[in-house]
Amino acid sequence: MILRLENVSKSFGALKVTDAVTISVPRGEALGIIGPNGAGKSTLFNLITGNLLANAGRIEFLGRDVTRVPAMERVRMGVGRSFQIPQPFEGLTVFENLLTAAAFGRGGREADMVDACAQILEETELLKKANVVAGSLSLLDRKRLELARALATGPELLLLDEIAGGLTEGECKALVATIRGIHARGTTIIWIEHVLHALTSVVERLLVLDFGRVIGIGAPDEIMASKAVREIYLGLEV
Amino acid sequence: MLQTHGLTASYGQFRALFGVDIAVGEGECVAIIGANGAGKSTLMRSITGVIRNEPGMVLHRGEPIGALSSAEVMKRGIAMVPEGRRLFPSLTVEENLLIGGQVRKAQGPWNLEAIYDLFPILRERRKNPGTALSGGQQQMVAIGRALMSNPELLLCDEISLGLAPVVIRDIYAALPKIRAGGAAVVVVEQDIGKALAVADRVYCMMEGRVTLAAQAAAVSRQDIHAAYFGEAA
Amino acid sequence: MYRSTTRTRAGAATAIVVLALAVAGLALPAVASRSVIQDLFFILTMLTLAQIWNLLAGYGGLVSVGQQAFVGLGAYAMFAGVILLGWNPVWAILLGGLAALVLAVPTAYFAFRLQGAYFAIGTWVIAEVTRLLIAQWKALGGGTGTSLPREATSNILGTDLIRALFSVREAAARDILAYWLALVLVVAVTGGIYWLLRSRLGLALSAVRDNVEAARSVGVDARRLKWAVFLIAAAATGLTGALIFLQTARISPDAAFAVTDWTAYVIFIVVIGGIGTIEGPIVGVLVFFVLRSALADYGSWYLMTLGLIAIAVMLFAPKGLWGLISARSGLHLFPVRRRLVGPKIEGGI
Amino acid sequence: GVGLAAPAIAQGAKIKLGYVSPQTGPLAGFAESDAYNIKAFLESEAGKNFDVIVKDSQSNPNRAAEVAKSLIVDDEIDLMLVGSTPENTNPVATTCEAEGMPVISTTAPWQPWFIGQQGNPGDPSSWKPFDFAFHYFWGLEDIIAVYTSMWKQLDTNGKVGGLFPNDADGNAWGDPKNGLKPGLEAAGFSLTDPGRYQNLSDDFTAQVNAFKAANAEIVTGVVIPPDFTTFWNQARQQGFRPKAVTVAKAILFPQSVETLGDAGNNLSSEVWWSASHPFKSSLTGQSSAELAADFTAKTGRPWTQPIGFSHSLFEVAANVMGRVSDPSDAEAIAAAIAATDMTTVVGKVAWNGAGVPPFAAKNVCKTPLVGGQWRKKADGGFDLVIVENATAPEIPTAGKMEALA
Amino acid sequence: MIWVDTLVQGILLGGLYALFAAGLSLVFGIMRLVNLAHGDLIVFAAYLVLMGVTLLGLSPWTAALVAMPLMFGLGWLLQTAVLNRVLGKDILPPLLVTFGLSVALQNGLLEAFSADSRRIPAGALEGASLDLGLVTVGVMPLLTFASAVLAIVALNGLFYHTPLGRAFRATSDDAVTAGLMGIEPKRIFAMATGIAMVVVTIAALYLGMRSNFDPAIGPARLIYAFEAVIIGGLGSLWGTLAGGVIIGVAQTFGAAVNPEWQILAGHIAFLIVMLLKPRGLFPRAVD
Ligand SMILES: Nc1ncnc2c1ncn2[C@@H]1O[C@H](COP(=O)(O)OP(=O)(O)OP(=O)(O)O)[C@@H](O)[C@H]1O
Ligand SMILES: Nc1ncnc2c1ncn2[C@@H]1O[C@H](COP(=O)(O)OP(=O)(O)OP(=O)(O)O)[C@@H](O)[C@H]1O
Ligand SMILES: [Mg+2]
Ligand SMILES: [Mg+2]
Repeated sequence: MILRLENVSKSFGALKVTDAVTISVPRGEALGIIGPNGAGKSTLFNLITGNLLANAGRIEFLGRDVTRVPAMERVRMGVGRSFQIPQPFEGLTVFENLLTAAAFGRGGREADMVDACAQILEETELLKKANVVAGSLSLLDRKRLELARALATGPELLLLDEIAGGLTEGECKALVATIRGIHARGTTIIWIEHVLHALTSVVERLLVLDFGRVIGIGAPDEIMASKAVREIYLGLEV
Repeated sequence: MLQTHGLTASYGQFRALFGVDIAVGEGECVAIIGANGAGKSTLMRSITGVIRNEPGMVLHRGEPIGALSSAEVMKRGIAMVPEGRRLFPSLTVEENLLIGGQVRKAQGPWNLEAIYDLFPILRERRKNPGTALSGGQQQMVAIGRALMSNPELLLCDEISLGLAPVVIRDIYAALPKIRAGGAAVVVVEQDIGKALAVADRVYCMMEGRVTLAAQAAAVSRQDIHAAYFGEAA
Repeated sequence: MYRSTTRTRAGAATAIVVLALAVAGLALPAVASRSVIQDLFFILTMLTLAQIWNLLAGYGGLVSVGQQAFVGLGAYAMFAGVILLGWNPVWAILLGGLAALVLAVPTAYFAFRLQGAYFAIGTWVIAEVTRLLIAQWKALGGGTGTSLPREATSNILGTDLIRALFSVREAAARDILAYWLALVLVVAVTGGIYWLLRSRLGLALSAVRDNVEAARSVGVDARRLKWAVFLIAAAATGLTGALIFLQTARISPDAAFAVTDWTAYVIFIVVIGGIGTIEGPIVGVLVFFVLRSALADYGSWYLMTLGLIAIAVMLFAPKGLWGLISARSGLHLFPVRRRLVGPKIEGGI
Repeated sequence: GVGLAAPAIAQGAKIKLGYVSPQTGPLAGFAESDAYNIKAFLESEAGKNFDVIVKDSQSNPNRAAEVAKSLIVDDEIDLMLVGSTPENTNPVATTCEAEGMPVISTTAPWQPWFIGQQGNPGDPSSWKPFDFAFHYFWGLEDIIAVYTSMWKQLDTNGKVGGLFPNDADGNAWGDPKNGLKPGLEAAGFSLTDPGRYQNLSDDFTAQVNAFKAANAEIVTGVVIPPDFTTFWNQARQQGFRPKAVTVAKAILFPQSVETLGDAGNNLSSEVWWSASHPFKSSLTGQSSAELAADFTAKTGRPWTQPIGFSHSLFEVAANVMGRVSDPSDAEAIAAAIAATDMTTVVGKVAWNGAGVPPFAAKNVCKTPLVGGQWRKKADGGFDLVIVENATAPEIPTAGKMEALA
Repeated sequence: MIWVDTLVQGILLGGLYALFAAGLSLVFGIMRLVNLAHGDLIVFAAYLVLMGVTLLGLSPWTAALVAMPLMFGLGWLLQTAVLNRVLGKDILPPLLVTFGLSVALQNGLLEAFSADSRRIPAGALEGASLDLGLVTVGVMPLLTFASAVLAIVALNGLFYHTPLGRAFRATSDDAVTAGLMGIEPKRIFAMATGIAMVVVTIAALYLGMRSNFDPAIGPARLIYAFEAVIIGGLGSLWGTLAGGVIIGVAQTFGAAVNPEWQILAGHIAFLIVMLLKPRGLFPRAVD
């Protein structure tokens, strides 16, 4: 198991956003997470990455208890993430964004990271814009940059938060191919996505979150077939 | 009554809206749907003057209001329930409500009592700080606060976000009563079913553009899926 | 196949000019009058303080209004080294840097608990406390202050050599020495900051400035970074303070811990020139010096003008004069941008 | 009349005097007569040979040192003059000493001036005389003599409370070995000194309580005006009513006393110069009274003590420069200063070591000091009446010391 | 006995500091504005009152009443013309602008009124005292303290029980959403600064009657005022009073040990509070 969550809970004041979540993710898996807005998906990511600290429960990464380990250390251990709302370093160029992530996420000399960064840029179709200031990117490129920057930290576990939202069909296909490639290289992936067909074409298991609780986990077909999930998720009466 | 004309908006160098045209008629209920980041909230902020634009990009009864401050827009009778509710933490529930009608005191059905009748739970909690309420109750306060000015147009940005289905039902149950008070309503929603149930017309947005404009009754799920996700379902 | 470079034509030109200026600066005492040397000393030391404050506030987001604590303590430590320990003043300057560094540790520990405006005021209070404590130090004159003894000022390391070299009087030789030290210091500090910004720490600083949460998520330790910047800045400020008061040869708590002289004017310089750039403080210090020379005889009118100019710059050119210049011309004399060079890349800065 | 047919003038170029004064800032009161005195000096017979370059220290010691240096280096002055409290004289004198520029300084008691410029003021064995810095004024021993004689005119228990701030003056006055304490004790008074406070303190309860506890009937000290007002109000509010309050600095200027209103009546202090000092200017021939009257006529302001000293600085400068042949010869000027022996509008000035301990004898010369008391006039203004002249009998008294109501 | 006296005098001194700080607290609480010119504005108001007394022959109290609307107007103008334009997330622009203002104001006053120290004459009140048995206290410090309490009660009433106060709190919480309520944050800010200047006038009255003032004394008082505000917690007016009292009492007790420790003790009290409670004693839920 690369990642284990045991009864992890998180509240903001009276609001319980993550409610005794228990999950195990084997190494190399691609896990999808779905759930309605505000279900606590992004919060779960924040707990795994250390951007938020859990109120209760235990988080293990690579067999080590990381429940109270700060975010920057978890990155160095191999937890990479993208943000749902892209958070580029706006004053830096795309390349510098990656370079920062590579230099600090992996820990190494800048000069040794250049080729790796260039390769990631190529893979995420950002190479052309390498020297453009991130603040001026379009939404699509920002999402690409989120992915690219997360990759640059050299993650063993990659957390993707809604990176396909708002992409056209073609863009989405390319993205799916990219993520498949990353997965194929052995990186464990957890992916929050509303664009279900994209998600289901990559992940092996699907987890449904509602009100901070896991209400279903299993093979995508099974989960998608369940009436409750469809109702909760799309709000459409089937 | 309200129209946008080629409305554009940016955050710094980042452009979030690309020429959006929508219209809301007197007493009408319009739904705006779209995925995360489609620009729905940005559209709402542009209409209410939180983001300022060229004067002519937003028209209210034919007058350009695109460059007005949010306070001036509000005084014209356009009230908003902002995304995330945004109650004032230092104010009690009652004060949160009162402040909504403090500046613009138009004639109309809505006052403190009427709001308490609409959402009775708030009467019990009126001395509590606004932020001590549950999410649904907070949403009720936010709606009540906007109603207090007796607006002619009410903009609701994701009023069901993060709420339990029962609570969502309660809140949506209030919408017809609000419309009965004479206000036109715009609801921004990701919950397509809910949106379609209340709206007369629907706009779907994607990446800062309107990708679908239709009568709610006439629209098919297919169309929505296409406009929402950018492809056939 | 790919490489990263920060080189630009303007940067290369700047490097050559700076090198030439530094060499010329070293040789200058041979031809320049004492008054020029003294003006330059003032400009160089203020520039050093401005660059340091710019590093703190412009790059590190640490808006300190308590830098006078480090100027003052550095200066007092230098005096203590000379008067109480009998050190040569030149070595005692290093003691000044060390003392400031030591003070910075508890200061950071305390002030980093505070945010924004609280941080600013917290640093100011610490500077006041330091001033009041130093004012109790009877061996260095308490609130009265003290002067460097004659035998110390006349035996400063290197002045004999300078006297022989330029055949000048002792006082002039001291000025030249102080000027050289100031030149070395300003080059070291500016160069150090430039180097820092081009190192990976520079990336980290920008990342933290843009978005702390995201910075943490790519492994940047924002806290350690702040500590590092604060400590470096304190030590360099202490050295500068010691050097300034070596040249003055007299110290008192009010002079050494003057918030106006060592922090307010420095902030004016940085902001008028343009915060967050290396060029800004250089422009700022020149403007400040010109204003001071032109208006100093008008007493209160000078200070009134300075205050009003600061307000005007904030209102009409919040990025300072250099901000105006570089926005128009796209010029960066000290480029820190890394560009990826290789096939299939367009644009570039 | 000083012999001014000196060779210096024959060279044609005017002699440049540098003058650092606090034209602005809290010390500006000391500089209020500068413009008047300099004008009078330049218009006098002797003044024709001089240029005076005035620089404003803005009451800031940093700035004082800086402008002093600029006068020496940029303006290439021949002689520096400075006055107006140790905050102003010390940085200038230190700079001049380091630069080898002769400087004549005044209007600061000599202890804070001399000891205050030593590296370690606490260690007398380390004190060194100066080569270029010369000072004339009085010292704490004179204060002690004048104050104790004033108090002896009253019927008191001899218990004195002291207010000494942590600044150059306060540290010198309050020093247990070299300050007021030993002298007062020798004269039969006991001093309660609660400790150094910071200037601009907002509360003096601790001092009032200490004085009450010691049953003090006299208050003395060297206090800046705002602090004195605060202290004096609090003392009265808290029921502390001494028989005599004799302080320096705070009630130097009539304006400061006027701000106290009725509470200013019969406060006493030392007097270094007044309109009734029986001395004449060597420059203009005016008597003290004429100088004071002329100042008031020309500026519309009442006379103040610094006027005489500001005037005398230029008298001494003219006298000294009249005795040197090469104005650019700093050593010669220093020697000429040391050899001065003249009478100015503030009294005799001669660096002959009279009344000064050996370590400072070379650089310090003393002028006479008497004691005065502020008396409220019918129109609300105040008169400074000289009530004590034991150490300078040539200066007449105009009344007797009176106890506070 | 001495300790009781020290405590009482410290509390009364705290009233003075709280009065200096009350206006600052209002402005700092509502718009996070670090006004470095606050001390100089107090001095400016003191000159205004003094002019009323000397030129118009008014009593200090009437002169202060006359000065209040003038100061309100000045505050309004200052906020609309200058400060509103630099308010934002970055604390540096307002810091710098108010510092520039402080320097300009100090030197402007110096030009206008010279460096002479002045005083607002209060006649017999200056030395008047009240014997309370255990301690003897001055009438003036008592009045100062009472005025501080009164000012804080009044501001509190305004803040918590009027529509304007509601608008203040709402704007302070979230200026954008306040705009959606029809409130113009900039007008609210101007109003707040105007009101703060009225309080400044009261502070100036006591500053000027209690001791001498000159154009340069503003900054020395400013730091205590800031400490009082921060100790109290952002936006808490009673907290500001508590903060003032803590500094005042720390100062008098420090001085009772040795006058050398007087001012230091006040600062150290501040540092200790900040170490224990970095957001002050009575912080608001949000800031
Ligand atoms: N820092 C915070 N403080 C208070 N409440 C928060 C905070 N972060 C999130 N929440 C609340 O927690 C709930 C879950 O938020 P979260 O962002 O995890 O949802 P999500 O499942 O990612 O939704 P979406 O699909 O919209 O991204 C929401 O109600 C949100 O308002
Ligand atoms: N303050 C801001 N600064 C920069 N970018 C922003 C800001 N607010 C929104 N954006 C960006 O603008 C785009 C449109 O955002 P908007 O909030 O209007 O979307 P939305 O349709 O309301 O989405 P959601 O359903 O998540 O509320 C998004 O890409 C978002 O990241
Ligand atoms: Mg999310
Ligand atoms: Mg939205």
